[in-house]
This record gives sequence, structure tokens and C-alpha cells, in this order.
Amino acid sequence: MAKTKKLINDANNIITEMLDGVIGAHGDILRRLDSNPRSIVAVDGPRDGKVGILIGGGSGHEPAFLGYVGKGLADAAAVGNVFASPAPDPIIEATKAIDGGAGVVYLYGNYAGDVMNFDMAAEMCAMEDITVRTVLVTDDVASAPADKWKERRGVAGDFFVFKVAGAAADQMLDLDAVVAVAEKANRATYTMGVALGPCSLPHTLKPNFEIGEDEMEIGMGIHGEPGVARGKLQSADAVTDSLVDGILAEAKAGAGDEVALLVNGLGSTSLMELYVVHRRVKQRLDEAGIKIHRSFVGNYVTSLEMAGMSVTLMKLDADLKKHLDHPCRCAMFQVA
Amino acid sequence: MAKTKKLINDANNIITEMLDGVIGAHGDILRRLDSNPRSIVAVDGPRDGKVGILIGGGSGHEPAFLGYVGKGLADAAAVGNVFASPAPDPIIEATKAIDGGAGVVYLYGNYAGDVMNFDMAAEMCAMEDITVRTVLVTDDVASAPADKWKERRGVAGDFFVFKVAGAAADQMLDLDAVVAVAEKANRATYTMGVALGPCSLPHTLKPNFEIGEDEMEIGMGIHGEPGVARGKLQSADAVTDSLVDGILAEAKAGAGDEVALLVNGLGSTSLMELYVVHRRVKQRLDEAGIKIHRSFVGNYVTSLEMAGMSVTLMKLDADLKKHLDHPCRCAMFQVA
Amino acid sequence: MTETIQQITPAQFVALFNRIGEAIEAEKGWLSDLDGVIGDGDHGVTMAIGWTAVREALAGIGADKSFTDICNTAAKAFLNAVGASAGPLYATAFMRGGAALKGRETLDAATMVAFIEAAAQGIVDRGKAEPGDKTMVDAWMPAVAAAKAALADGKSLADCLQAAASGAESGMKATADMTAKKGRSSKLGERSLGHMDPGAASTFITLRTMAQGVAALTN
Amino acid sequence: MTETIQQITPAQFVALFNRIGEAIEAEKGWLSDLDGVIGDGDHGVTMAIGWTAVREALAGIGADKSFTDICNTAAKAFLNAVGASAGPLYATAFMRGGAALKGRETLDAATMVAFIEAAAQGIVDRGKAEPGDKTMVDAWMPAVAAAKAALADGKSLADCLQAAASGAESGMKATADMTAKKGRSSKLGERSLGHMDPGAASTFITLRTMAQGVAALTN
Ligand SMILES: Nc1ncnc2c1ncn2[C@@H]1O[C@H](COP(=O)(O)OP(=O)(O)O)[C@@H](O)[C@H]1O
Ligand SMILES: Nc1ncnc2c1ncn2[C@@H]1O[C@H](COP(=O)(O)OP(=O)(O)O)[C@@H](O)[C@H]1O
Ligand SMILES: [Mg+2]
Ligand SMILES: [Mg+2]
Ligand SMILES: [Mg+2]
Ligand SMILES: [Mg+2]
Repeated sequence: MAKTKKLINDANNIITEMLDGVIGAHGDILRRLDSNPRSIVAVDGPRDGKVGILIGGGSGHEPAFLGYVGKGLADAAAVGNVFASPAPDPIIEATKAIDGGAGVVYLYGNYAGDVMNFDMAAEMCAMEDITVRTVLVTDDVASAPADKWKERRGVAGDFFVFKVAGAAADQMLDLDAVVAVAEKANRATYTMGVALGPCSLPHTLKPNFEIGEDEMEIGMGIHGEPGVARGKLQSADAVTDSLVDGILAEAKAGAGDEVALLVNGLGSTSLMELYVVHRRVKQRLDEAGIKIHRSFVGNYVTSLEMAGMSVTLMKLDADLKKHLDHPCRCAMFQVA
Repeated sequence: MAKTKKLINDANNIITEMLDGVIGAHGDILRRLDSNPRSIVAVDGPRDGKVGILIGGGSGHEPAFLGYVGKGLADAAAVGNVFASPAPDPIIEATKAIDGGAGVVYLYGNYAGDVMNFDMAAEMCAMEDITVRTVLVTDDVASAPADKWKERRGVAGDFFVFKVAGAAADQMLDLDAVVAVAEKANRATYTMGVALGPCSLPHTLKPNFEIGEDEMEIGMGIHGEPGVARGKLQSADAVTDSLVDGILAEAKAGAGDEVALLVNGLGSTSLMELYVVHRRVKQRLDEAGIKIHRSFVGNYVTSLEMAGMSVTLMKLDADLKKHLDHPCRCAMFQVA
Repeated sequence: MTETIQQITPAQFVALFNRIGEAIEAEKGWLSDLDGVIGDGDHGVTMAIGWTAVREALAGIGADKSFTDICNTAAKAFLNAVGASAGPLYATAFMRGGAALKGRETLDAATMVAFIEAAAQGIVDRGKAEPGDKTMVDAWMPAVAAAKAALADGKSLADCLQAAASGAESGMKATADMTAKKGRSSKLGERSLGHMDPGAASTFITLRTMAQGVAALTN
Repeated sequence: MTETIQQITPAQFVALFNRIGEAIEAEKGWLSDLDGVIGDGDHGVTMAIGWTAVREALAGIGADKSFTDICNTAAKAFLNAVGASAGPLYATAFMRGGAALKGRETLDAATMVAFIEAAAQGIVDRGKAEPGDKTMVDAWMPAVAAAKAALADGKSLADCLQAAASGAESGMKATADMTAKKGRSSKLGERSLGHMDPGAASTFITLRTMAQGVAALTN
């Protein structure tokens, strides 16, 4: 099979070159630590007395994670190789850089590799008297049954949990309060996705999974991890309905509830398609009497050039709503 | 050959459904005219005495064009079928809706179809005593030689021209001044692109051009129109160098000049790759002593899920810089 | 022996339009493929959308409507449904053709040729393309010339239309040897050589279908 | 007849690490393919990046360094280069294995088995996976058991390593019959059946290469 085409130089340098590009383009918002080039810190944001927000994970999900670093959202991101958790070092250095004496919260999607690396970093930081607390994002409904929600993967819901926690910290809530808000946001956030086509890693240049020319896979993870069911591709409305059904069954949202909605593209699915999906989600929510407080449509948490999308709902209360609406200024996302 | 996969319902309804989605998601920023459902108008923006800014073109380039409608940027977009100019009707209705008595400027990329439809609309509006002026965007260096620049296509440079003209109008400049700024922006804007893979139209579900598994095409248009040269895919740096060479040869930018830079994704090229390209463009500009005033990296003017990207430079003077930095609030783009 | 008719009524004219719509629908894949090579791949899609709109609009048209009304209805429906390049070009062709039929109650060979000539002139006026630019003009011009020659030779309505169709066909084929100078493919320059222009192809289908439609009508 | 050696020096230990690096490089495609089926497709990439870093770090290591130093250098280099799941797991294995070699000047059959056992325990402690969870633990555990049995039978250094490699191989193969419970593929449930775990496969390559490396060393 022919290799996939990518605009890269040496795959071994791709993370460094990407970060050169990011810092070169967004030096007003982001800087790279001298102590570790994989630690990306907000120019404006970290400050004395503020709880630090550290996010991170493997690369290839851009704009996640470093695109969400900036005033009002995360203070730093630790950057891993493609689809691989960052090592403890960049996490540790970033933690030190953003610690304002009020503790640091680690927020990331629940993957074995990330948990091991972030936990190792947290242990090291504890030895240097920095209080670190961790909130794992576990929004992927398809990845484990409801009674085992703690085993679920973190996918596009990362974005909501980061946004809310970042706002809480920016408003100078203390460590316990920020952790509580992040946990509440995570428990209120439900995602279901569908994949239509694979991506390829820069090192291998071959599709990371196989899928029939007329197939889709419901519940596939954002690294191409297999999902819950494979079937023939259906209409946008039928696909959206299965995702919404899966989410609503869990979210127990009903008439009078308010939600935030994210229709997230995995990489190569056009905005045109994402809006067609948004239209159907809104029809369904309208029917159920659920109000959309705010909608986000686009590529928020991607898988390189994977084809597909996910739908995420976050059930809102006044508190979550306030934090969601709080202004932020990041390189790849802004709320004014 | 198997059909390509898309999340759609009936291809005949796709524009309507996309617009349902857009209005459903961004009703705080955009509204659809009762008089023509293909006329999308800013909720906030059009006002008495302000020059109206009307943009538009075929669909499939999202976030262009309707994503750039909002306070501080365009007042309305007329929406065509996929890769097809809007008909005169939605242009006419949008013109009427945004006319504040100070005239309306039509801004769009230079394509035969768009010119015919917008000109027909302009004639009709003139009969209703609305003064309409037109500025065609002609930034695609690869599409005609320098002495025939008026024949060039408009591609990603649309974004810069719209942004600058929208800001000028928002600052209440008069019609002549807005047109002059838009023309200046267009003449200062140069784009070169490369395509790596095709997209498919929702109606045909087959690739709109063929390209070898190891090939790229320099200068290909944003509808898959053939470019100037086809060759083997090269490294990101080599590709970027040919684009930058082509641009700098024309832009005559040198030491001390300031530019705005857009590294634009066509649809399925990852942000990771776009930042690798940005890194190389910046190296080249640094070497040439050219300062980047502001960088934009991402999917600004797309071709559905086409693979590839373009580099756009706008040579800045104080005036263009001011307009570029002017705040705007659109559904898919913001400057705070 | 039955003979093909020498003049057609507005109702038969509407039937001809419907027949063109069917032919375009059947050939839309070919038209998009042609456009995919030298343009943006949508000409078949665009034409099919436009002709569906025309057929829908004409389905509701009153039996009392004139040729001009029919043409204007078709023009409006086509234009609003498609935009694109094809929209203004074909819509202008319909309108100008319709204007040339003003006051007529039936359409004979001479008026049919006048109709085609006016339609072609509309396309030239709208698009400002010159012969040899590799556009639909290169199918319309030889169609008009051939139709006029046939009329001068005293040919029947059906034969005049057949002449127009043959003229369009050779014009269409000749576009393969032209370098594009207007429209999307004009940026292609030399690389457009060897490929037929999609608009010339849809012109040929339109005229061929009219010829076939009239040929099938017998007194 | 030459005999394989019964104990190795720190320099020979470094050479073994280099050899593992080469083997991983050669098998990275296979490892990524395995991971593509039930995980995210990067295990070969990750292992290759990690082992390149290990080889680079060990290239500069002083001749006076101990087994423990070597292991710690490898651990640090591997961990920082890769992160991922493999990083903490293998890095912890190296560190724990290295700690078990503290104070030793040569490495014989008994200490090699102790090294492997400590490394395996490090992986269990770090990842908290249980046997049968379909992870690399399912290769390490039988490797340790087989190596210990070989040692109890009075086998040579090379044979003990060969026993470990064989144990890892059967463990790796057995993962195909397991339902994943830890790591990325755990979300797969039943659908992971029939596919070997990539981490178990890299474990097998590591131990096999060590066995081959020692077998190739003669007095
Ligand atoms: N200026 C023009 N004059 C005449 N015909 C033109 C002109 N520009 C384009 N065309 C015709 O339009 C055809 C393309 O139509 P279509 O694909 O529907 O529109 P678009 O180019 O907007 O995608 C071309 O093949 C050509 O025949
Ligand atoms: N908790 C764990 N304990 C032991 N091994 C694990 C654990 N989690 C994952 N693994 C191993 O890691 C391997 C995957 O490694 P790798 O692909 O490099 O990392 P990632 O899963 O982060 O992409 C799995 O095949 C499995 O053997
Ligand atoms: Mg991974
Ligand atoms: Mg078109
Ligand atoms: Mg076309
Ligand atoms: Mg993996």
C-alpha cells in the first residue's frame, strides 16, 4: 500500500517543528520553557495566589491541548509525541512554572499512559512541596458502561472541562473549589463519536485502522481505538440520532434543562457536515425541551486527519454556565 | 470506484441543512432573511450611515464566507450551492438588508460565475437606488502572470481583504474610502497554495480530481482547478520554500517590511502540518528581515475535505495594520 | 406515412423543456466529470439542479402562457436554483430567446432559428467570451451558423434543429483543441488542451435533445 | 569448543542494550501494526524513539559506570523520549532491575534472573495490571517463572535468558486469547480477542534479543 501524504520534514522532529511554529505564530500568548521545550506556558495567566491549570496529552489532537492555553483557560500544556502521553519531565517543569502557591490541577483525558506519566510527575512535584490535584476527563460514553464511568476515555469533552476549570481558576477560586468545579463539569459531560476514516501517524504514514469503504464505527476513540459497533454508513440524521440517544440515556437531561453543545470534527470532516449534524442535534434537543445555552462547532479535539465527529453535551447549572461564558484568550480559541 | 463517505442526508438539501445548523448554533450573531433563505445577515453590525460589506461565493469553503459575518467584519453573506456562485436573488436581498444609505461593497473572489451573478445583482440594486461597488479578490499568484493580475482567482486572501474592509466600514469610513482600503488590501495580498488530495462534492461523492499517490500540485485552486505544476510530494520545507519564493518574487517585500501571514488549511491537512509550515515561512521571513505583525494558522478558506494548504502574505502599512487589528466578533472568527 | 411537425405549440415547447431536463439528469455525471478535469467538477450537478427547478416551475405553468412566459419562468427558476456560471448564462439565453418569441402563438423553423440565435447572443453578451475561448460559446456559435444555413436551404423545423445540434457537437469537440481563456479553466492554459469544455457539452445535450424531441413529434 | 560466557560485564551489558535497540528498530512496523489493531498504532514508533534515546544516552556513558548507573541512564532517556504507556512501564522496569544489581561488578545467571524479576515487578507496580488483563505483564510473568525454573535447574546464564524469552513468547501468544482489561485496548472488550498485545510483543523482542546477545558472547 502507498504511504499517506503529509507535509512534514523528518517525522522524528515533527513535535519540535510544530512547537517552533506555534511559538513563532503565537508568541504573544504562548512561550516555551527553557527548562523543557515540551512545556508550553501562557504568557499571561499564571500568577501568585491563582490555582494553576495544567493540561496535556499526546500530540495530534490540535488545537487540543496547547491551543487552550491562555488567559482565562489553562496556564500550561505538557506536550507528548503523537498519540503518546508527555513524559513526566515537561509536566514537572510546567507545574513549577505555573505554581502560584495555590496548587496546580492536572486535567487530562483518562488514558493509561497519561495517568502513569502525570502521576509520576505529581509525585515529584509533591516532593518539591507543590500541591497537585488531578481530575481525569471521562466523557466518552461509548468506552465503558455507566457503572464503570471512571474507566471511560476522555475525548472532546476535555474542552468543556478545561474551559470551566480554567475560568474557575482565573476567578481565583481556591484549589478545592477548582477541583470540585472540574469534577462537576466532568460528571456533567457526555460524548459519543463516530469515525468514518483513519488517520496516519507521521512515523508510519499508514492508516491506523482499516474501515470498509461504506462503513462507520460508532464510539471509536480519538486515537482510532476501536469503538462499540461497526456498521454501514447511515444518513447524517440517523448517525446523529444514535449519538444523541446514547448521550441522553446517560445525561438524563429533560425539559427545562440547559446544556452546552459541542459538535466536534475529528480532522477531515467538513464544517458543512458538522453544521448538518448540529441541526439534527438541535432538533432533538428542541423536541426534548432542552435548551442549548451555547454551541461550539468545529475542530476542537482532533485526531490528525481522521474523518468523523463527536457530539458532546454538558449539562449546565448556573455555576458551570458562568464559567463557560467567562472570557478567555488562547491561541486557538477565544471567548470575548 | 467506491463513493466517498460524508455525513449528509439528501445532497439536494445540504445547503439548507447547513444553514439551519449555522443559524441554530449562532443565532446570537447571524440571522437568515425571510425574503431569501440564502441571505445570511449579521445581527449586530449593519447600521445607518455605515457602508455595508457583502461577501459571498459558493459553499464548501467554510468558515468562508458566512463565518466572517459579524460585528466589525462583513454585514452579510450570500450563500451559493457547493462551489457555485450564489444567484443574484440572495445577493440582492442581502444588499437591501444591510444598506444603511452609505452604499454597499461587494467583496468576493474573482470567478466568472461570481462576477456574473454579483454584477446582475448590482445592476438590480442600482435600479433601486442602492449604490453598489465591487472589489474582486485576486490574490492567487499561481493563477495568472503578474501583468494579468486582474485575471487571478481569489483564494485564502479573501480573508485578509474581508477583514480589512470590514474594519474600515465598522469605523464608519465612507464608500470611496472603504473601496480604496479594500483595493489596497487586495493589491497587497499574495497567496500560493499546494494540493495533496481531492475533495468530493456531496452530489457526486467522487474525488473532483485525480492525483498520484506520491504527487502534489502547486497552485491548484480552492475548487480543485488545476494549478501550475504537478510533481512528487516534497518535504514541508521544500514545498513551503516554493510557495514563499513565488510570493516574495511578487510581493517585493524586504528588510523592514511588515506583513500579516496566513497559513491556511484546505480541509484535511492537520494543524500540526500547518504549524510546521508556519515555522518555515517564519524562518524565511526572518532571514529576509521581514517582520510578521500577526499570524493566522488554521482552516480559514477551505475546499471541503481537500488536502493541502496555502500561504498568504499581506504587506502592511499603518492603515492596513490598524484595520487588521480592529476587533470583530463573527461566528467562526474573532479578534478581541 | 406520418410526418414530423412544422410548428409547435407552447405546450409542446414545455414538453421539450421537460425532455431537456431528463437528458441533463441522465448526463450529469458526464458533465461533472468533464468539469472535474478542467474546472471544479460541478457543472453536471449545477445543470441538474437548475433543470429540476425548471421542470418544477413549468409543472405549475398555466396552459394559457406564451412562449415568452415559459422562457422567463424557466430563466428565473434556473438562475435562482443554481447561480454559478451556468445560471446567468443559460438564464440569459432563455430570456433573450423568449424575447425573440414575443407575440408568437406557434414556433416554426424560422422562429426556432431566431430563438437559438437570440439565446446564443444572450450568452455572448452575458459572459463576454469570444469564439475560441473554450466556453459554451464555441458550441452555440456553430449551432447558430448551421441552423441558419439549414433554414436558408429551406429545411424543416426538425432538420434545422438537427443542424443546430450537429453544429453544437462539432463546436463542442473542437473545444478540446482550444486553450481556455474564460471561466475557471482559463487559469489552466496549455493544460486544458485535449479536454472538452463542459459548458459546450451541456449546450450540445440541450440542442440535441430539442432536435430529438421535435423529431419525435408527429402530426 | 568455545563456550558461552557465564557472566557479563557492564560494557557487555551496554552492548546488550544496543542490540535490543536494533531489534526494536527492526520490528517497529510489526509492533505498530499490532497496536493499530487493538490500540492507537504507535507502540512501534514509541519503542523505536525510546530505544534510539537509550542508545544515544549509553553511547556517552563512562566505562566506569555500574549496572545500576547504566539502567538509570537508560530509564531516564527512555522515559523522557517517549512518555506514553511504554515510557513509565519500561523506565520503571529498568530502574527496578538496576536497583537489583546494586553493587554487582558482573552479572551471572542468578543476578540476571533477579534483574528480570525486579523489572517485571516494576511493571506490575507501575501499571497495576493483573495477569490476564492482556498487557505486557502477561509476557513478563511467564518469563520470570521460566527463568526462575531454569535457574533452579542449574541452567547457564544464556539458557536462563532463553527460558525467559520462551516464557515471554508463550505469554505473548496467550494474550491473543485474552480480553483486554487495562490500557487503551481495554475499551475494546470482546473485540480484542484474537489479537496479541503489542506491549507483550515488545517484551518478547526485548528478552529474545537479550538471550541471543548473551548466546553470541563466547569466552
Ligand atoms: N464568460 C463565459 N462565457 C461563456 N461561457 C462561460 C463563461 N465562463 C464560464 N463559462 C461556461 O461555464 C461552464 C462552467 O459552468 P459551471 O461549472 O456550471 O460553473 P462554474 O464555473 O461556476 O463552476 C464552462 O464550461 C463554460 O462553458
Ligand atoms: N496498566 C498497564 N500495565 C501494564 N502494561 C500496560 C498497561 N497499560 C498499557 N500497557 C501496555 O502498554 C502497551 C501500549 O503501549 P504504547 O502503545 O506505547 O502506549 P499507549 O497505549 O499510550 O499508546 C500495551 O500493549 C500494554 O502491553
Ligand atoms: Mg499512544
Ligand atoms: Mg462551480
Ligand atoms: Mg464548474
Ligand atoms: Mg499505543
